[in-house]
Amino acid sequence: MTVRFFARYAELVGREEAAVLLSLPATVADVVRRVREELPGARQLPERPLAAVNLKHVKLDAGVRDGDEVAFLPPVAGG
Amino acid sequence: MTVRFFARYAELVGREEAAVLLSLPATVADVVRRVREELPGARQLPERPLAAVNLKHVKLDAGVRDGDEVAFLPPVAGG
Amino acid sequence: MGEYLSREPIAVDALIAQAAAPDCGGTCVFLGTVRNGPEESGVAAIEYSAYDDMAEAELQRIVGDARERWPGARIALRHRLGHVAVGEPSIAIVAAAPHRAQAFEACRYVIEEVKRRLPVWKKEIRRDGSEVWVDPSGRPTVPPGLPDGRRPSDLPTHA
Amino acid sequence: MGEYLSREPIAVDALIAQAAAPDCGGTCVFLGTVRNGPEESGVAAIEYSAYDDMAEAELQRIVGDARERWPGARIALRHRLGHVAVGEPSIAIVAAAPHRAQAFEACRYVIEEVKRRLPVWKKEIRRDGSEVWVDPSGRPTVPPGLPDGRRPSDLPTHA
Repeated sequence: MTVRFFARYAELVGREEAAVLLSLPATVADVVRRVREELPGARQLPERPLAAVNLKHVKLDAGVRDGDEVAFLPPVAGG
Repeated sequence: MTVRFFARYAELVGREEAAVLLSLPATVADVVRRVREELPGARQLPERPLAAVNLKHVKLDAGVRDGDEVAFLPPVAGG
Repeated sequence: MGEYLSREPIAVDALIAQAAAPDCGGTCVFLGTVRNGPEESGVAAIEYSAYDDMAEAELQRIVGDARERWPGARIALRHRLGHVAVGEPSIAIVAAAPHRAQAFEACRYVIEEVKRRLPVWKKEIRRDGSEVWVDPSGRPTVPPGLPDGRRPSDLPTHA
Repeated sequence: MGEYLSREPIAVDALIAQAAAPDCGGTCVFLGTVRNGPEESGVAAIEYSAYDDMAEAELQRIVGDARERWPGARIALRHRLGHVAVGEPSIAIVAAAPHRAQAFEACRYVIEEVKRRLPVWKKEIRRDGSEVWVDPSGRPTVPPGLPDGRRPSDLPTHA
């Protein structure tokens, strides 16, 4: 699946996107763990970031499937 | 004192202004009574109209003085 | 006329600019527009009339009250008089404030006080050429010759 | 970009016209403006960035929710991205409705949901040339290299 980073998180990780392979079933929390282990800079992300799957806010216990777009979002500041 | 009529009340009374003489002390309610007695058409005004003295909303028991501008206001519909 | 009443169409953008300030991050605007909905079909325009001097004074008091309640708020307002066609605004209120809650609250306060206190009256001009005074709810008042149809206890009382 | 996000200055008048309808007598507009107040002196502009596709989808959901809650309401919205100078609006929301209470409530609902849910981020551009990410309250986030400084329980949770 594809993992995307935005704003300050993209700066911390040094990239905006990464491909992640996970054995299924898996949750968003598993994606966070894997990303924090494997990507340099990603250890600086919070352990429980705000997350989205396929353009929708989700909780960290939400399941992920092959082909999903998972995103880690800094606290939102729109408006 | 001067009494002014507005909008539908001016149409009912057939005029926008009248001079009224009253023995003092007197209240707005006294002005209403006098106007309803003396002006043709004014009997169609409500007995307890919304009233203003010198550009301010007042209750009917408010006192009036010589030189005051007393106004009878149909229910307001601004905005 | 004074600062608040006008017979010209309201320039909303200019009013927004008038209330703006660098420390105001939230701006709330209210526009009251002459409508021709299912409740009042056949309306072509509304003729607004006022007790001009009192309406100016009352608007000054309302805006002054709002500034006292929301000290950071900057308020601009225009109420139109005369012939206002369907779809055009009869009133525009702009409240700019450091934070949005103040802007919304101050703007809402001003329009509610306007509805309650402002000595302004509306006559509907129908498409068939007829004219009728409308009460605050927008419904026709009883025909001339009858009293208001409101009991005294229904009338707003003012201090 | 889609219907709601734009890199161009927001034309507030056009947005008001877009929401207008003959049966809508009350229109509430909210403008969020880049400010340079006592809490953030030295701000020249804000650079807005977004998770574009999700922000468009989220705005569609927010506007859809508002239309469901206030069925008579007509809503138009524009959120600006990129460089927005002090004093310029970053967001404009217009809610027109048959009666003013619906217009105020729908407009307020939309901005509150935007603040809660919209994946958009702000970087302050200071007059001295420095840049700093700001959190939802407009304060600088902790410097890079530290976690957010928020415990998990502070993070908004979404269904």
